[in-house]
Amino acid sequence: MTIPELLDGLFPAGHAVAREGDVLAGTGRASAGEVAVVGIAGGAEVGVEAALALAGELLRVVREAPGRPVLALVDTAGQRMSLRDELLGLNGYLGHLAATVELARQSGHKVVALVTGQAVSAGALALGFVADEVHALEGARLAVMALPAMARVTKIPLERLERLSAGSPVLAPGLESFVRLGAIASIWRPPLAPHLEAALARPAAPDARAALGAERGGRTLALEVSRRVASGAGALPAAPGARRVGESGPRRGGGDGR
Amino acid sequence: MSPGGPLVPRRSYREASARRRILGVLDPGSFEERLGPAERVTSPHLAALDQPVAFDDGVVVGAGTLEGRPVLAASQEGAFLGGGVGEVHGAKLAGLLAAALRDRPAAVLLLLDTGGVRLQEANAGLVAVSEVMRGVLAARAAGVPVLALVGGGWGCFGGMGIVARCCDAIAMSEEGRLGLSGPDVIEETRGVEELDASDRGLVWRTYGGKHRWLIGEADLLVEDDLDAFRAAATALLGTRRPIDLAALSSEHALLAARLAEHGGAADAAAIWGGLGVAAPAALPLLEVDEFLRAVAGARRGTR
Amino acid sequence: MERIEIELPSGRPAASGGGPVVVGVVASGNLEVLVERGGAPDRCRFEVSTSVHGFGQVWRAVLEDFAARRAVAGLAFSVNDAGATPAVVTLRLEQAAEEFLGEAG
Amino acid sequence: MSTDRAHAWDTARRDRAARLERARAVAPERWVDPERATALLEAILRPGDRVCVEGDNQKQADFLSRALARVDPARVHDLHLVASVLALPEHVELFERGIARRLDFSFSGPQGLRLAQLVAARRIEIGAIHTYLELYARYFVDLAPRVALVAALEADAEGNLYTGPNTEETPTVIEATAFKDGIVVAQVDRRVERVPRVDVPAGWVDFLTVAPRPAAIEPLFTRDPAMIGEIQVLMAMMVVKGIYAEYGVRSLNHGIGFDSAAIELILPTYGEALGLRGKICEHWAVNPHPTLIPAIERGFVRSVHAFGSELGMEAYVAARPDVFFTGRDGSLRSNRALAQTAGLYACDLFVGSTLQLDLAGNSSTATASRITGFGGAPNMGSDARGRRHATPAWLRAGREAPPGPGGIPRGRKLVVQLLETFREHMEPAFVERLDAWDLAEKLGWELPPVMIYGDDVTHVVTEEGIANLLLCRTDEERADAIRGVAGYTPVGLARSRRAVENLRDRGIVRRPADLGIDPRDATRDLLAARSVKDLVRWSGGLYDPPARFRRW
Repeated sequence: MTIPELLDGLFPAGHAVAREGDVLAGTGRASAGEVAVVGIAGGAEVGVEAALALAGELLRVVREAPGRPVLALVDTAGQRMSLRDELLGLNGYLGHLAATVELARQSGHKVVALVTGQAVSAGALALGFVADEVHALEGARLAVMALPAMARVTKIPLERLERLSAGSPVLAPGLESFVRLGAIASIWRPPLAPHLEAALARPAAPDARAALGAERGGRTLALEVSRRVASGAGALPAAPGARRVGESGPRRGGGDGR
Repeated sequence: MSPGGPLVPRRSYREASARRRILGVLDPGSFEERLGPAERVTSPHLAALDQPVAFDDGVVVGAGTLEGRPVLAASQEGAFLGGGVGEVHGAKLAGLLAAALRDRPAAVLLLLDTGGVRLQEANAGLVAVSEVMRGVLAARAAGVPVLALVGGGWGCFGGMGIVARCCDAIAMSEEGRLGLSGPDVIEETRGVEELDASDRGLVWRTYGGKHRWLIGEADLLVEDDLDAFRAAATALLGTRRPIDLAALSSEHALLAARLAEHGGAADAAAIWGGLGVAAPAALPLLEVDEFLRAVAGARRGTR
Repeated sequence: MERIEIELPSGRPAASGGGPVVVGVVASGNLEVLVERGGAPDRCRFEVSTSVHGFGQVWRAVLEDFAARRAVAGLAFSVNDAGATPAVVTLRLEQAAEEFLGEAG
Repeated sequence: MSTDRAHAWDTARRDRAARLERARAVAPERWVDPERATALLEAILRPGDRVCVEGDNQKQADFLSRALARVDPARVHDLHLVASVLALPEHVELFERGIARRLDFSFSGPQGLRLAQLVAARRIEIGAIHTYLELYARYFVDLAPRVALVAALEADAEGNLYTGPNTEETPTVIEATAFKDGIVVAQVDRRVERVPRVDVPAGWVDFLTVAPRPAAIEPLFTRDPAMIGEIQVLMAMMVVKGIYAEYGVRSLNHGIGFDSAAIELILPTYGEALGLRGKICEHWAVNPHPTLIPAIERGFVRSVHAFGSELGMEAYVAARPDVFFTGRDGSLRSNRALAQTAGLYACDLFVGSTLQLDLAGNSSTATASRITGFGGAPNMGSDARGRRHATPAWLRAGREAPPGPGGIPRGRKLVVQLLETFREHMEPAFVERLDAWDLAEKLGWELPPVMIYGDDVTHVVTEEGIANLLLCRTDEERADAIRGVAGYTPVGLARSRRAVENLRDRGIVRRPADLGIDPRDATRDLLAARSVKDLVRWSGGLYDPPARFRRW
């Protein structure tokens, strides 16, 4: 689906969304009024420029269009991996982007994210995964990392990872996994406009993804663990002055960042 | 005979375990752990990969006091699976942040030591990191400061590198590193020409505390010492970075200026030179106090 | 993972010890030991989970020596091991017992 | 008896002249364009020549090695390579391409696996794996090189060489070649007006070329204190208290393991607390280990003679001439042959690690698939039977050893093997039979490559304790003593508890508790430096570690 086709489907009443590089910004017309559209397109890698542009657009919406709901379109292959982006502090730019999403939320903007193509790792985190609701188009491709790369980093043989990931929403890349984990609230199939209208109509609510993941059987522990910690249960008095706790030198382990 | 060096070794924060760090940062005897190791809430996803579990899933969370003020705190164990965030690990962090909304402590302290998402349970980890991110932002929006301490052996990378910058403030040692894509990942995907991960001088110039502090990514630069981190956490207790249009607009201006001024820099030393530091090549070797004197006035930052 | 469970006779410790204690970390070549009260008053209990297979005999020998050397009856030791050598295992068990029982143990 | 008047007594000299004549077409001057280095070698080499390629375990004549690897095998083949260290891929390439066929060497480190494969495929004939001193000695007896390819830091127009801190074995190789009518080719990093000091006079060098890149030097002796674990600290405590203090060891050599680095790092803390400053560890035959800095700064170390230098230590060494041997230019003077001799004859003690130790105390780093050879350990880890000067440590060791014939008093070198009972991945370090036997059988060698022979070893130290082999009187006792510190390895588990307790009563086996050491005190807090940055701090900023060791 091309971007114009997508926008036509979401906003049959009209839209004016400009694409500059890989960044989308503009408005669409829904039945309840104007919707601000921001997004990353074309499966682009998110670097400092894109992160800053998206944050700038969100700040503009908050400043100039109080209360206007926001639709965040996500199609990214992940963060841009380069020395330059790291030197400049790409994590800081993305943290700023996430904070602007929060500002929008706090300022009364409903924020709906829609994964339209790829959503890989950190590229998707700061825009899509901090929205009030996250949905995905049918056929969207979500992943942390491709399995061969994961095999290299974790030093677990690829065949084994492939075998284990077959039935495991926790390991297997793909939309279905993220639906079961509760990360994706629903899959949107054409006609798209009714999905969007319904999402915009729902009042914003606290993060319910852990509950959704438990309900769908994708995450069996997250909700319970989080609740137990939040309620202060399971307190263990620490040993006073614990000393000589064994440590080891730094070693290579798993992680999406290192 | 010249006494020559630090005969009494400092209590290195970097070398300490997650547990020793949290006990060392909080008031002695004040820490009450939640869902501690004896509860044995471990990762259900590791056995299939023949990976050993940890009784606390690599993160210590609970409540305590700092200079008598109630705080919630979490401490990641970088030595266990690179401090990676999995389902349980992430849920403990998310639960702690949820508790902050109710308990309204003086601050939430995040002692971060992590490579990001735990790849052994990748999808659940990614979702958990995003939940932690929302949790941090929600706590801040509710008026509870969230402070990040970065000084562990793994540094703070991946999605958790973004989480750190969603906090009100970051205290960092030079040894602690902060970034999104770590050096190994960049070398692996883009090749050694882009970044030679074995060039540790380059790695620390890029990700280390001094650079992060100079460009305004970190708020306090401290020695690699448990007491120094405790003092930093105490000093940051009152720090708030409100999530409002004014604050985010000035942050935006800072980031835009950084990109405009240093977007063409090929190395951190060039950025330091651009910031007006007289002898940028000498910075890495300076102790924190000497460093702060040498770069006085050069730091960019909104705070 | 390989699991080893074993109960061994041991001496009664002088101190009774406090709440659960954990020492060590699960990192390559290292292990964590969790000590709690548990088991019969004249025996100690070990539950080991290790990523290195085929060393059950070595574990048994290490644990037997430890239970014979240290008075740790009435205690339960749970171990998550990531390939620690017997030297490191012994050291962690000693540290764990000391931390649980205090210097008197 | 008649003399053959027609016999020529200067064939080698005439052969040398003929080669130099042939080289003139390629290299009219002694300074040769680096691009013509291969052509030069083709001109001066003949099939079957014995060639020495300088490869110390640090400095490598890497440019000339590459040039040699590019010669036409039709013109230059079946060379006999003599080299102390075979570390570069180009060295192995010589054999793969048929340029060289026979090899006499000491150490192969990183190329150990390929070397074993080539030997198995009969592409290399190995004469012998030597100790360093043994190989150098043979350069002057039956292995004098026809051509030597060496590396120096600088040379002046005339050809005087400055080898700088990493002099290592350059003078030895050149001596053996130049004075037996061989040809010496040197690669230098820089051509200068005037060298800071003349390490090799121009008259001993035939050709020089400026290498496009500085000669490769490996920081082999840098051990990051961050990687030292508690068990290594424990073993270091036992060595300091149970051996150094006990015997009053004043002169010594250390291996390059993390365990011996741990010893160096607890001298200013644990050693000082025991009141040992000025009583032990004063004179060293050792490279400038960065982990030695705190002990130097605290006044433990009075002198260091070095085999080679260590990257990053240049300024520190230059600023401590009372401790190190330095030239008039201020920089370190190292000399591998002399330091090996010093380690063999003038040191009371050697401490080193190994991969495997058998019940007789024989040690080896060879595995069935790898030919690693020996570093400096075998020379320094052997009793110098020719030694005549007495020191308290040497005499005491001699008194503990079984008496010699006729009861003549005689001392003994202390040779300490320091090893954890299990290596990484639970590989037992104690074995009934060394893998070296399998390697020798596989390759048809007469001698299994033993690094240190059991009859030279005086002490075995593990995390479990110290076995004093000097005090053992029978082979059975030695085996029991070794089993007594072999922990939970199959060798250790096969011990007789009663035999071990008997040895403990006699002080042959000593546990940490017997030495007054509580293993729980063995923490990293005892390390005077816990990071490379701490070492820089100790050095007052003079130590400049290579990038890979930085965390700043």
